[in-house]
Amino acid sequence: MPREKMQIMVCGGTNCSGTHGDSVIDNLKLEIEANALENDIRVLRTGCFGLCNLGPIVKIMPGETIYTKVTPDDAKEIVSEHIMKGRKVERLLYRDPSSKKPETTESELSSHKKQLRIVLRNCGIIDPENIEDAIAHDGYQALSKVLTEMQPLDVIKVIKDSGQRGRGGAGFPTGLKWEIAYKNMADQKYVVCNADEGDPGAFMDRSVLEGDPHSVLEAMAICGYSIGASEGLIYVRAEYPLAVHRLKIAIGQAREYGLLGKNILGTEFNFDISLRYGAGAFVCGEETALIHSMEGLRGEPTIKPPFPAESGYLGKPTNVNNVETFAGIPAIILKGAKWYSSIGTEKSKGTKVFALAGKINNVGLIEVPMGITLREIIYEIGGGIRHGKKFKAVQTGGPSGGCLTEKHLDIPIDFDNLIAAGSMMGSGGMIVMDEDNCMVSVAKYFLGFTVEESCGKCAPCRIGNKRLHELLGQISEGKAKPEDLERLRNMSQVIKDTALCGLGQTSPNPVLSTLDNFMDEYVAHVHDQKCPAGECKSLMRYIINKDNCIGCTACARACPVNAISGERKEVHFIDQSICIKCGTCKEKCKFDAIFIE
Amino acid sequence: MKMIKSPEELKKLKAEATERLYGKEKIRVRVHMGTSGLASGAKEIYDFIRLELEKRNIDADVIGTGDLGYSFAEPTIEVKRPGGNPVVFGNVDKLKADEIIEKYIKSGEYVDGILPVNYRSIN
Amino acid sequence: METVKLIIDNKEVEVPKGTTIQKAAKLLGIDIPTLCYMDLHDLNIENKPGGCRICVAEVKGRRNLAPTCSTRCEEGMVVSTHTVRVLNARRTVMEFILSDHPKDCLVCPKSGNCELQSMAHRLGIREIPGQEYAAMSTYRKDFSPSIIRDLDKCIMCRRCETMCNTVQTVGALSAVNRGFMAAVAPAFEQNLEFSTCTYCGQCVAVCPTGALTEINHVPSVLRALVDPTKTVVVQTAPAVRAALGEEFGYEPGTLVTGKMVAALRALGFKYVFDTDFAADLTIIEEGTELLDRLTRHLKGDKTARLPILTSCCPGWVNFFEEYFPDLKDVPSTSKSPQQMFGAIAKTYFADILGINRKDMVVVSIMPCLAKKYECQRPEFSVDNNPDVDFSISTRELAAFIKQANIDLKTLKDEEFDAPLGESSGAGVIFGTTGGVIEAAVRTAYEVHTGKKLERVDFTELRGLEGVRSATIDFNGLPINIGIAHGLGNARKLLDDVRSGKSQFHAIEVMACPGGCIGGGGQPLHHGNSEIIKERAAALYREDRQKPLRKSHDNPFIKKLYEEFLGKPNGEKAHHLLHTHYFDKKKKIMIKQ
Amino acid sequence: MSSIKIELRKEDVDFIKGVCDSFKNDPQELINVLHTCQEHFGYLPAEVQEVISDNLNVPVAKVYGVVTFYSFFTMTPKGQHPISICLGTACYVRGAEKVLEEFKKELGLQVGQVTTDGKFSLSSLRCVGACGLAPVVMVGEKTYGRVAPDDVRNILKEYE
Repeated sequence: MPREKMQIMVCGGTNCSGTHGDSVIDNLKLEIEANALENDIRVLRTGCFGLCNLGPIVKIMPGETIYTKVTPDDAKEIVSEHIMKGRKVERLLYRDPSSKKPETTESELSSHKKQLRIVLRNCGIIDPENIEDAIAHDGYQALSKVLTEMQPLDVIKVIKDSGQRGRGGAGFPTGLKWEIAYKNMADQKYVVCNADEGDPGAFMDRSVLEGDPHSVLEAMAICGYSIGASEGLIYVRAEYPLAVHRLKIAIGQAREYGLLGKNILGTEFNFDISLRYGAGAFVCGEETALIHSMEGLRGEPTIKPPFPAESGYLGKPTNVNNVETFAGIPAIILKGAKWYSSIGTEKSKGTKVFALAGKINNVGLIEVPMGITLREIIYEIGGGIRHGKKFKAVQTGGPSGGCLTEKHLDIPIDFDNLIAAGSMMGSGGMIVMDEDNCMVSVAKYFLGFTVEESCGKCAPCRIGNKRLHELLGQISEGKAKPEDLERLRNMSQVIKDTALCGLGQTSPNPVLSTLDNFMDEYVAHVHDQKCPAGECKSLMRYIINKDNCIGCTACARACPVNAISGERKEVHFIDQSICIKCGTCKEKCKFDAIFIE
Repeated sequence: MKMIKSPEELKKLKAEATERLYGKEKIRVRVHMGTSGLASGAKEIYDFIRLELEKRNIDADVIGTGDLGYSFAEPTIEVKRPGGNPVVFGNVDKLKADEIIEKYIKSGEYVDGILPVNYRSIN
Repeated sequence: METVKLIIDNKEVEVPKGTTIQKAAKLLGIDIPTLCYMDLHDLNIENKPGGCRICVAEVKGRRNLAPTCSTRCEEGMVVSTHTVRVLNARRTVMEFILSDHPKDCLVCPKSGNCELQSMAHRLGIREIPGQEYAAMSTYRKDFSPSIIRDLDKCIMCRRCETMCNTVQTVGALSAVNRGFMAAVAPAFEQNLEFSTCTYCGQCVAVCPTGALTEINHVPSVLRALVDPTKTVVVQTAPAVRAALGEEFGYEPGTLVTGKMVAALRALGFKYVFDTDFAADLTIIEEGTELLDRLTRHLKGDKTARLPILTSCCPGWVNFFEEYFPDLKDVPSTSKSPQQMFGAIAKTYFADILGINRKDMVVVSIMPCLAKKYECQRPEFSVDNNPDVDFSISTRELAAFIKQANIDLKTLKDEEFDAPLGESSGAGVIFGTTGGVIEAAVRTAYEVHTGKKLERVDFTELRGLEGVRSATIDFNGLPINIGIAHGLGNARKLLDDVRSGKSQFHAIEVMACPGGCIGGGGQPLHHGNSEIIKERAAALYREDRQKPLRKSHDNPFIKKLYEEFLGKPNGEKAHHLLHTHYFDKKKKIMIKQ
Repeated sequence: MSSIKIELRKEDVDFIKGVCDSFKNDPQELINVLHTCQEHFGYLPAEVQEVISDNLNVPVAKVYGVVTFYSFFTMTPKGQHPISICLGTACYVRGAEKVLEEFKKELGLQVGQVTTDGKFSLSSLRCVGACGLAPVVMVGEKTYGRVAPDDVRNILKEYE
């Protein structure tokens, strides 16, 4: 193998808006050319190192030297010192504030990385269709430990002490839930894994099931052992065919290896898992609805109490946790409650997986310790807002959550802080919005979702949300009256107060939180008939700029509804009463004469 | 049937599996093939790499895994050369895959599109 | 019993653990409104979907409002049922419900008797904001032979679904669709006619709005009454007299037999007869059939199937034709009293009058909606002329009387006409669960043993329990009797018959909970099962007051056999008074 | 009274019976049975529901109630090339609605409809989980990422 060429990697590039990576690259290349080294040294642009607070990062291979906070002006010194003379540029190395010791390699710096993978530890690493790969990565070791070294109550104590809270949305302490199910005596109990991830824009459960199904199976067995259940069911969306496929394989292999079934690992413990399929109903994420659905019924929620832990699937005590909750359990068992509870905030322990999406550069799945700020997530992990636009809001908790704004960027994210800020953790969807997103439209979008997904059982959700959606429609069309804003708030409050299940009770959150944070936008729609973000079609007006229009007639010919009139070589005019705001004229105009008001 | 009948047997299997899968230093390629990866064409890349490595007589393990989470850069693949750290490449199409094989796999020369590990893991 | 103490609207109350807030409040005289909740306590029927959210109240320390119909009382709970927050929420939710409800109250068949309308009044709703752009969930109207479905008026209280599934196990109705378009409907939102519906009408009986109502036959009756070429004869079922008064402000359980007869005469019916007469006739036929099968069975005749099942309830007949067609030779072949009456009226009585059956119109007043379908069955007509032309419900009769400016309260009692108006007490108790079999026992006992009954009241056959059984000693021969009311209960007994486990000799089945007194055509009980109990008591009262208590003692029945029918179960009786049943289970055909 | 006769081919009836048998005719398995039948028939026509109802001993009204509750089940056949536009949040904020509008315009269809020649059907769905590729369109099994309204015509051309 030929000797490795020297290579310089610079983070950022097209995706990163937070640093001046581009100029660093340019300057490095100039320096290299100036020294006629372009045949020996390559400069590469890479993705994010996850060290944005130290960025831009320059990494030099071989040797893995990492320079932090590199400015374009530093290029010269890096080339002349490190490349040409093999001497590290000391001042660009990161120094730990306490020890003052320079840290030179990526692995030394890794503690500065914002993400910590516990739940996603095996995702993208193991072959999910090969149980031995899972076993090679500590798979089923926690189950083995539990079955041979621990009593059910010991396991429950570990989970309780770890402080883990359910990742499904509401954040109920997992250990406490197990304890209740443990205490309810019955001849049969059930462990249910809620894999009906319905929150639009959230895909963490799917990734776990596709990337590391054995963690979930193992955790369910641990739960079964703890609460005294011998049967487990996974309620998984039928829209996740790959997850279903890999789950089937995983269950089959686990049975083949005796890790599910009778006398697991030679003990008295029996546990098996079967699959139940969801069929496209968001409300089935709610425990009672999910249980009805598993029983072959319409997935309508029922009033709690009785809770599933008392009377769940087939009327038996049932413990329901979601995928992400389960996936974290084996790590907690193996590494201990103390380790887990050292991560996160006082009341929210451990890590949380978020699905970053929307107007952000690095769309994807991230796993971060509780207590991280939105600013860190958006700018240091997410690579900032796309196209350098201005950040406006983040919707967390999907249709049940609310939006967080500029002023929330620095609060530590945990269950309670999000609720205090008018949103919620939900399943972990994080949709980033920029200045072009109209918040009235966003609220309307989520209400549209709730209206479509409402089961129809209770009046506030069935009819109330429809009315909310309609009123938001009126607002976005500029047809609402000033007093309607008060009505919007009252309806929202009443729905929150009276709806039957979690879906209904949280459905007005997007409205309430946008009312709280973006009242000015609502007012603009209602009082001025204007959409500040320019998203609400019916409030848009395409207007011809007299100074630029040369009367080429291109727009008039393209207009599908003949709303544009004007003689050749004369200024044209758009009849607003006919215009359907399709935007064709603006596209066709070569003279920038058409603008939107 | 590979029934594991005791915790000891599980430990033993773990050791065996680790040896079997990771014991030998060779080129290992992971193609991230979750739904998101597949939707961006990961399966084609997987097939391409397998075929091409065989054609070019390169002894390597090619493994399909779940997604790594880098949705913005999919499809992504990870290449580990003997003795080296795993390197993840993003936005891999056939052209890029060919370049990765020719440059990185064959001679350790980096190519554009590297996605550094941006997280810590308990693994 | 473990109890808990709590405070509701500043008043302390102690209730058994598990009691709901709503029930605890009732003990304090606090009536928390609700639209969906229904508790027919004595019949063991409860509908508690927690869907209307009208009954909400504030519970100290709770984040949101609590639905009191389903929230259990807890020790130390502090509940407020009329704070500003609660009242605002209740009104707003009511506005939501009304915003998706047609505003045609003035012409709605339920007007004045509608729980939604009363609730709007009670909550003081004066406007429904946002109506200009509020979409309505609209559906196709469905007219079946008995029931009209107008789902635009459905408020998803799910009472009908509970009745149709949990109580009746008919399964014709289910919640369908979801969200705003959710409603309760038959499969594929087809017409009820094509479903497994038995027309028992229990859905109509509990519907709080005008979503489910009966087909109105009053206009047709009116047309017949004014037609000079027609002789219009009316028959009134036993349960009607015990409930009609409720529509005119009488206490539940008031018997208005005489006033009803007077009103019918005032309406222009030429002959006012009593279905009870036909009930007596039914007993003779059914009782004879029972004894015949019993004797043959005792002699070892394998073709004599036991138990015999009563067949006077049309909802029940529809039910077993749909679900137990394999057992269709088990029920008695005797027609129902309504149809026996029609058959006799249009033959025997038409002969007496010397008129053609085509010139006679037989109208029945029934507590029942299935009777509307029954009288339209083709086997109950001769040359397309039905034995019974129209069947109207107790409710329709009340409306008819009101429309005709008749003040029922001031009417003097009048007597039924002869010969088809005379009846025994046995015919009267047909209207309540257990009544038919008690009537049959009174006759069968005397016929079988040749002895006179010392005790006419078989109290062991009475009551409201869903499934009852008793053994009656027929002079050394123990006769096992089963009784079921409500089709779900009937199904249990039928399953036993099917599997051969049944030990009964005779089983009485009434489709409606409580029997005919709780029929789908009766004045609405609005969820108060006391009313049904009172009606039953009234029928037993009338029975006791009758000079004749046994069907075979009815002199006009005797005369009918002597002059016209010949022997019970004889050839003529068989031709006129018996029927046969059909397999109505849906068939899956194989395409060739 | 339910006196309508329904007609199915024998092999279809046998298939459904087989499916129900494989789930031990357990009414609790209704949703699994429906999934399997929809996979086989492509949709769940009334006849199929009747046979399922008969075998599982669940009132057909309840079967229909379940079918209409879950958006995954459909009673109308899909087109030869079913087109689904993801309207999940990520796709929505990146303009999926405009893409949907374009498909509607190009095909002259509303969501839930099939073209008269049976070639295309149009549906929207919530999040296929390819948020990195938003907005996402699926035609059959094939996924198209980062679709702009301008791409719509070209996508359709592939299937002509």
